[in-house]
Amino acid sequence: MGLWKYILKRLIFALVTYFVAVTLVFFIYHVMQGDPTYIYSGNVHIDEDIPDSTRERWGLDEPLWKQYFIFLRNLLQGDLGYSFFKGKPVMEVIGETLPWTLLLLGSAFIINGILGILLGSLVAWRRGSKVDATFVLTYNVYNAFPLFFVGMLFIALFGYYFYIWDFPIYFPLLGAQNPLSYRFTFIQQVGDVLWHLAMPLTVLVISGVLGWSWFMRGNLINVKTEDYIQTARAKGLSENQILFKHGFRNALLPVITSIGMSVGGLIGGSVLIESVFNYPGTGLLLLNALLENDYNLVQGAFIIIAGLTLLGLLIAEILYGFIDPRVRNA
Amino acid sequence: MIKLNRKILVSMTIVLAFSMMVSLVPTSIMAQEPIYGGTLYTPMGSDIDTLNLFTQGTTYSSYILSHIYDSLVQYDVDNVPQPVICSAWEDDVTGEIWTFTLREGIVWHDGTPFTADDVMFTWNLLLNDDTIPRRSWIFDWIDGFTKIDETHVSVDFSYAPGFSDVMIDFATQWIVPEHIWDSVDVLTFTNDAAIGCGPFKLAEYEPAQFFRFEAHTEYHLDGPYLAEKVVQIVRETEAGYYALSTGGLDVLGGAPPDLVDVAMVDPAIEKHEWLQDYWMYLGLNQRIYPMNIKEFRQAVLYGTNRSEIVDVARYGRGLTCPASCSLPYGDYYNPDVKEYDFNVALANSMLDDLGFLDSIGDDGIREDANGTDLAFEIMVSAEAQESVDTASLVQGYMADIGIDITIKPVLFDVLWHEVGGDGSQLYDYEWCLLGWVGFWSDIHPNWASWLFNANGNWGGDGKNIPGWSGDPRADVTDLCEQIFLTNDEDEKKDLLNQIQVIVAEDLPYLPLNILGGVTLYRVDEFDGWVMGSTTGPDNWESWLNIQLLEPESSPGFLALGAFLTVVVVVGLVRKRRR
Amino acid sequence: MTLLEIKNLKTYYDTRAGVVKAVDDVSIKLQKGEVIGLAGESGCGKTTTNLSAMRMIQNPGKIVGGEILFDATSLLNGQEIEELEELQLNPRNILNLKEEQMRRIRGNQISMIFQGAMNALNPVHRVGNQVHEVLKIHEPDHDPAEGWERVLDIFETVGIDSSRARDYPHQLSGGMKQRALIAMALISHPEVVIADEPVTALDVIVQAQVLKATKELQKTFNLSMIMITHDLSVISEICETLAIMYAGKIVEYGPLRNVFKESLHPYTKALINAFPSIIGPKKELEDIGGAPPDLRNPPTGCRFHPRCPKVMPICSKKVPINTPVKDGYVACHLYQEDRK
Amino acid sequence: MTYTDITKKHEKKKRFSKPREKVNLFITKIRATLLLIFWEKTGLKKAINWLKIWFKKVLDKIYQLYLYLFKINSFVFVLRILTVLFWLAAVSMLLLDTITVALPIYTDSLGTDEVLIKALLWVIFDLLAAATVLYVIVAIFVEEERSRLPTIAIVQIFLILAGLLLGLPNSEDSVYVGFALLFNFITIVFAYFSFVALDDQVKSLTQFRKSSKVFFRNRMGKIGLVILVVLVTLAALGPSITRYEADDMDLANIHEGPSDIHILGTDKFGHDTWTVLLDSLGISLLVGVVAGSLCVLLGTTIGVTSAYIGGWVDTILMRFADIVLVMPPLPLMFLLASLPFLLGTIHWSMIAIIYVIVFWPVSAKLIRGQALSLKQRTFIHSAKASGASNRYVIFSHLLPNVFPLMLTMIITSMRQAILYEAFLAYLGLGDPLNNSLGLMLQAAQNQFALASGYWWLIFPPAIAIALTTLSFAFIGMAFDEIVNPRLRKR
Repeated sequence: MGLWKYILKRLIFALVTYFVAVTLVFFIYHVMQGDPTYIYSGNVHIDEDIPDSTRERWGLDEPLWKQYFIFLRNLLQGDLGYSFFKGKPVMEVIGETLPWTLLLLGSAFIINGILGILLGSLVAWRRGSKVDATFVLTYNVYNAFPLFFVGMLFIALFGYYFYIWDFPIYFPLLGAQNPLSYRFTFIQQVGDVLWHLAMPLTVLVISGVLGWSWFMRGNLINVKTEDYIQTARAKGLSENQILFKHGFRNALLPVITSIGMSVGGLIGGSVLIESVFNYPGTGLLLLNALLENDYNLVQGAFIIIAGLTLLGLLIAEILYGFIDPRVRNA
Repeated sequence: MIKLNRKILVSMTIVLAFSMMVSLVPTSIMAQEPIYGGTLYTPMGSDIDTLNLFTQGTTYSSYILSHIYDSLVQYDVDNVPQPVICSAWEDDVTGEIWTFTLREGIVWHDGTPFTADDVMFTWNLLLNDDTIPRRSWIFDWIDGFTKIDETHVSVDFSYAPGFSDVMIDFATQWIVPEHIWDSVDVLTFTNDAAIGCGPFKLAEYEPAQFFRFEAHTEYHLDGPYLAEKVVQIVRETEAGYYALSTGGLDVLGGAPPDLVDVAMVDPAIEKHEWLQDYWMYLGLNQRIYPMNIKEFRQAVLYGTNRSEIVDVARYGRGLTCPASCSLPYGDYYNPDVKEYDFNVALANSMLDDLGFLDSIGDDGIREDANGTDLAFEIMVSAEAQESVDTASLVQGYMADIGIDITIKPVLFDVLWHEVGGDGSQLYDYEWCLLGWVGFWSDIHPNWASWLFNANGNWGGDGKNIPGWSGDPRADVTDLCEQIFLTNDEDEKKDLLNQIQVIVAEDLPYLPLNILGGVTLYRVDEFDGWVMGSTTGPDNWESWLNIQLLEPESSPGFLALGAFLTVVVVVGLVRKRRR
Repeated sequence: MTLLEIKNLKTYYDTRAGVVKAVDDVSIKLQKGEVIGLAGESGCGKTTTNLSAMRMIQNPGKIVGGEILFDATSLLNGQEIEELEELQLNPRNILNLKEEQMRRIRGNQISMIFQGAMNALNPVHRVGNQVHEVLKIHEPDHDPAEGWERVLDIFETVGIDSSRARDYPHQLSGGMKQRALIAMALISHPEVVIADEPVTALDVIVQAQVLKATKELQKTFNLSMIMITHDLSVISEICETLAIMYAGKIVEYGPLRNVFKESLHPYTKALINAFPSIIGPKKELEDIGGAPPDLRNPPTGCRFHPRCPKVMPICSKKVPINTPVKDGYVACHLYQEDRK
Repeated sequence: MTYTDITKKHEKKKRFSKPREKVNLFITKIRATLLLIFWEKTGLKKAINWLKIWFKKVLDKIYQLYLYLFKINSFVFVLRILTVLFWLAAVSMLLLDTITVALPIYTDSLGTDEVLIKALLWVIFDLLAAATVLYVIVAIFVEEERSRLPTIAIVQIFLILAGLLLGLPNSEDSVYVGFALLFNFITIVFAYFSFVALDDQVKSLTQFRKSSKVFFRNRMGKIGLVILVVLVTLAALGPSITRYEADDMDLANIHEGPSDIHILGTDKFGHDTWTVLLDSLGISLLVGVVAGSLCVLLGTTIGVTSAYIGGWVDTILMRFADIVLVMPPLPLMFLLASLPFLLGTIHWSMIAIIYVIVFWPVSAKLIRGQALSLKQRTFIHSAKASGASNRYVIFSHLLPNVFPLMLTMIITSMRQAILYEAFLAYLGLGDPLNNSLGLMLQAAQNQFALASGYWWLIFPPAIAIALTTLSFAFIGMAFDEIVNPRLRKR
C-alpha cells in the first residue's frame, strides 16, 4: 500500500525532525551563560548557599552530555523537567495554559481553514470583479498593520470606548474568564468563555482568513489556466461544476501543505494576541518565562509549541497523501 | 411578533415603576453597623511563581500570600508594628528571650483551630532547615523556642537583638498550619490549596488570569467586610486603566500623570501618591581610574540634574535620593548630610581642579591625567525603558561637563552578571545604572550594614558592585558592626548618622532617584480605604477596613429578565392557543 | 451532408495593447465522415477557430462575427426552439444558443481532443472516472454500472487495457494518456470531433500508434473530424481535406492530394518545402524567412505579402478574395489575375 | 601594418589626386619610413587609434542613449534617470561613509589591532562596493556587461552588507552604508527594467514591454513604487528637512498635540514626533532591507548550491531547512533574541541577523525548486555540453533566471522583516537605542497613548509601518505577475 508507506515515512521524518529540533533547543539553552539558579540571586534575603544546593539537587553540576541524556530519558517519560521559578514540574505549568491556547488556536485554525478557503474560491472565481478588488485591498491593508497594533485598537475601541460611548455591547478586557463565573450555570460559563474569546479570536481570524484566502485565490487562479480545466469545459461541465469537481481539489493541495507552516505563523500571532489581550495561553507563558529566565520552562514551552507545529504539519502531509494520488507513489 | 396582552402590559409597567422607585430610595445612610459583602477587584502586574511561601521569590507571590497567611506582627501603613496573631510581646531583662502572647479563637481556613503548636512548628522548621530560601538571617542567631502554654510562646536568641530585628525579621514570618506542612517536602510542595489563617481564603486560582479570595468569616480581627476579593493579572497597565474606568478594577497603580489627569475627571476615581523603598543609582566602577577619585564622583553627581530625571524619566514620580543612600524619611534618616544640588559650574570647576581639561583637540571632551578622553560606557537594562531614558538624560548632562557617555543597553541578566551582582566577580563595566530595592532604610537600623558592610553579603567583597574601597569603607564597616552590637536606639541612630555623612561624602553609589507611585482607586463602591506615605490603597489594612457604601442588592436585571421571560412565554402560549 | 459549417467566422482578442484579430473571416465546411486538416504556423489562429466552434473562447476573446451552423436541435426542446424563432434567430447557429444549451452540445455532439496530454487530465481523479464524467453529465439518468462498462469498452477500443481505468493519470504513459483523452472524446458518440494537435507531445512511435488508432476509430464510427496540426506528416496520414491557415485567414483549401501535389499559394508551397520528406526525393529545405505578423496590426492587403517570394504591388493594397480552384479555393492575387 | 601597406595606402590616395612626380613619391616613402618608426613602433598610433575607437564608441553610446531616451516612452526615460540618480546616491553614500567614518577610524585608530583591521576591511569593502556600483553605472552603457546585471547586483549587495556589518561597532555612522544598500536595492528594481529596455534597442521591444508593462500596468505596483520612493527619500533626507534632531528634548512642551512648533506633536520627553518618525523610518527600512536581502541571498546561495550539487548535500541542506522551518518563527525569534551570548547588546542588525537565521529556509526551498526546474531545461544542458564550467553555468544561466524570483522574494522578505522588527520591539526585545517604528509603537504603548488620547504618538508610526509594508506588498504583487504570468489579468 503506497499510502501507508507514505504515512509511515512522514511519521518517521516528523519524529526525526522533532528529535533534532529538541536537541537544538536543549543545546542552545545549555551553552548560554545562564544558570537556572540566577532567579534566586535577585533577592536580598535569601541565603547565599541556596543556588549551590539547588544546583546539586537538580544535577546541574553534571557534564553537559550527561544532562542531555537525562533530559532525553525524562522527555520520553513525558517529563520536561522542573520549573525553578514556578516550583512545579514544567508539564504541569504548561498543562494549565495549554487548554486556552488550544482553544484559541484550534478555533482560529478551523475558522481560518473553512472561511479562508471559501472566501478564496469566491474571489478567485470572481476575479477582476469588485469583490475581488475589495478583497485584495483589504488583505494588503489589514496585513500591513502589525497584529499587536490591531489588537490594541480593538481593545481600546470595543472594550473601552464602546463603554464610554454607552454602546449596548462592549467586550471584556482581561483574561479568558469572568472571575465570578463560578456563580454561573454551565451554559453561562461556556458563554462567558466564548465572550472572552471573541475579541482575540476575531483579530487572529481576520488576518488568518485573509491570508488563507489570499493563498487559495492565487492557487485557484493558477489552476484556472490548467489544461484540464479546459478539458472539463469541453466535456460540457458548468462553471460551478468545474470549480468544485476539478479546480477546488487541485487548488487545495498546496493550501494543505501550507497548513503546517500556518500553524507556526498562527502560534506567533497567538503570542502577540495573548500578550495584548492578557490571554492565559502558552505563548504568553513562554514570553514570561523568557523574561523571568525560567530556562526549563522556556525549553519545555518551546518543545510543546514546536510539537504542535510539527503535529499540524504531519496532519497536513497525511491529508495531502489522501487527496493527491501522486505523492503516494513518489 | 408578540402581541402583549394589555393586562400584562399594565402589570409590567407597574412592576417596573415600583422596582425603579425601590432602587432610587437610599437604603441606609452609612450605618454604624458595617455593611458586609461586595467584591473588590485589584490588579497584579504578572503571575506569581509559586504559592509555597518558603520558596517564592517575587513580590507578586508575597502579595498573594499576604491575603492568605498571617504573621504574629504586621507593620501598618505608618510602619508601626501591630499585633495580629499575637496580642502582646515582651522581652526579658537580658533582651535575649522574647515572649509572645497569642490570641485565642483563631481558626485556619479549613476549620482546624489554630494552636501554639503551629507557631512552634513553623519556627522550628525555619530554625532547623537552613536550605529554605525564605529563611531569615535571624534564625542563625536563635538557640531555641519554648511553648510556655497554649497562648504563650517564647524564643531564645543567642544575643540580644534589636527591636526592629525581632519585629521585622522574626515576628513577621508567616505562620503555617502544622497539620498540612508536617508531612510534605517543604522545598517542592506546590501548596496549590493554600490554607492559612489570614483574612482571605483562596477560593480559585486561574493561572495567568486571576485569584479569587473569599473572606475568612471566622477571622480573629475585625473585618474583612468584603465578601470576595479578586486579584486580576493585568500585564498591560493600559488595559488595567480601561478596566478601572469601566468598573472592572477598583485599584490601579502605575498610570502616568496624563492618564491620571484623564482618570480624575471621573468623580468615581481618586488618586493617592506614595513612595517606594526602591532607589536608582549610577554605579561608577571604582576599580578603574578615574572613577576611584572621590572628587570625580562628586563632580559627576553635581553635574547631574536629578530632579529633572525624576520629572522626565520618572513621570514626576518619587524624589531625588539623598547622597547617603537612605530614604529621606523614617527614624534613621540624617538630613544633615552633604547635598549635591545640580550645579554645572561647580562640577566643571571640580573637574578642572582635578586637572581633567580638554587639552587635546577641541572636541569638548576632557582628558584625564593619562591624556585619555573621559569617555565611558554606561550599561543599562534594556528591558526597562525608564532606565534607558534616564541614561540618555545622564548622557546629556555629562556632555555639558565634558564627559562623553555611550549607552550600552543589555538584558538585565547580562548586566547583573557583568557587574558582579550574581557573585560572578566579573565587574566588567565602566558605569552602570541599577537600583536597590527593599533595604528598609526607613525602619530597619541594619539597612546600612546590609548595603555597606564589607563582611556582609550585598556590601561584601563577593558582590560589592561599585568596588568601593579605602578608609571610608573600613570606617563604615566598623560603624555597621557597632550597630549590630548595641541595643540602644539612640546610639544606633547616632552611628547611622555618621555612616550617612561618610557615605554622602565618599559616594560609593551615586544615588539618583527614589521611585514613587500613584495609585488610582474607585470610591463609588467602597469606603474606608487606608493608606500611608509608602503604601497605596491596596494593602492589608485596607482589605480589613473597606466596606460597601450601600448594601448589595440582588442584581435587579436578573429579576427583570426572569419577569420578561415569563411575560414572553405567557404571551406566546396565549397566542398559540388562539 | 454538411454537419458543421463555419461561415465567415471572426474571433478577436480585445487586449489593452490593441485588438488581436486571431481569426478573421474563416469558413470551413465539414461533411459527414470527412476529416479536415487545419495546418499552419503556430499562432495563426487554428486553435482559436476550433475553440470558437465549441464556443469556448475565454475573455478577452470574443466571437465578433460569422455563423457556426450545427444542427443541435435534437438537444433542444420545443419551447427553446420556439423562443429562438420568436427572436428570429437561426436555431441551427450555435452562436445563438444560451451558454446552458451550449453545454449540452459540448462533449456530447461536438467533442475535443486537446494537445498536451500531460496536463489535459486532472491529476487527482482516476482516468476512468474522468471519462465516465462525460456520461454522467450528458446522460444523467444512465445506470452507473452500465456506464462504467461503457467506459471500459471505450478504453479497450482506443487501445488501453481496461484494468488501467482505475489508475491515476500520472501512472499512465504519454501515449496512454492521449488515448484516454480520445476515449473521453468518443464515449458519448459525438458527431464532430475536434482534435487539437493530438500527437504533438508524443514521440514518433507512439505518435504513429495513436494516429493509427485515431484513423481506425474514425473509420469505425464514421466520425467527422477537424484535425489541427502544424505537422504536415500527421495531416497526410489521416486527412482528406486540407486547409492552410496563415495569420487568421485560410489561404488555401482543397482535397489533400491537390493541396499537397499542386499547391498554389506561395505560403503553402513554402510550408511544404519546409518539411523534409523521407520517402520522396531529397530536396533542399527552404526557410520561409521572416516572422508571422503581429495580429494587432496585420499587414494591409494580403497578410503574407511581406514574406512572399512572389509579391506584387497589388498584394499590399488589396485583400485577395477566395479564388475557386479544383474542389477548393485559394486566396492569392496570382491566380485572380490569371482568371481575369 | 607593414611598409608596403603604408605606401600602398598613399598610392591609393594618389589615384584620387593629381598624378605626382617621383620626388613626391620619394618624400612619401621617407615619410612612411618615419611614420613607421615614430608612429607605429612607439605604440603611439595604437594608443591614438584606441582613443579614437573609444571616442567613437562613446559618441555612439551617447547617440544611442539619446535615441533610447527619447524614442522610448517618457516613463522609461524617468526610470533611467532615477536609476542613475539613485545609483549615484548610493555611490556617494558609500564614499561619504569611507571618507567621513571608516577612514578616520582607521587612521585615528588608537584601539586594538582588531579595530584597526576591522576599520581597514570596512574601508576596503566600502570602496569595492562603490567601485562595483560605478561599474554598473558604466555597464549601463556598455553592451556586453548587461547580461551580468544579476551577478553584479548580488556581488554588490554582498559587499555593501559586509561593509555594513563591519561598520556595526560604530552603528550610528554606518547608517550611510545602510542607505547605500537601500538606494542600491531600489535601483536594482529600476535597473532590471532598464537593462531589459537597453537590450530592446538591439532586439525588438517585446521583452521589455512585457515585463515593464506588466509591472507598470499594474496600478498597485506603480503606487507601491511611488510610496516607497517617497518614504525612502523622507528617511534619507530625515534630519535635513526637520527642525530638530531626533534626540532633542523640548521639555517645555511635553505631550503636546500637533502644532506649529511640532507638526506631529511631542512625546513625554518633548521629542518631536515627526523627527523621530523620520529617524525611525530609516532604521525600520534598514532592518527590512538588510534582513530581507541577506535572508534571500543566503537562501539563494543555499538553494542554488543544493539544487546544483544535488545528492547528499541537497538532502542534508534541505532536511536542515525543514527542521528550521517547523519551528514556529516568532517564538524561535525571541528564543534567539534572548540568548545573552548573542545579544550582549541588542542592536537592530542583530534583529536582522535573527530574522535571517529564522527565515532563510523559506527562500532556500523556493529558490531550490526554481533552480531544479531550470536545471532540467535544455539551455543548461546545452551550455554544459558545450563545455561550460560549473561556475559559468551558475553565474550566467542559473542566477539570471532565478533573479526575478529572488527579487520578488526579497521584497516579500523585507516586508516581513519590518513587521517582525515591530513585533520584537513590542515584546520588549528591540533595539532600545535606535528609534524604530516598532519601538515608537512600544513607547506609545508605554505612554498609554490610546487611553490618554495621544493619537499623534501611536498613529503616525502605525501608519508608517502600514505604508512601508503596503508599498512592499504592492511592488511584490506586481513582480509576482512578471514571475508568474498566470496571475496576469489579460
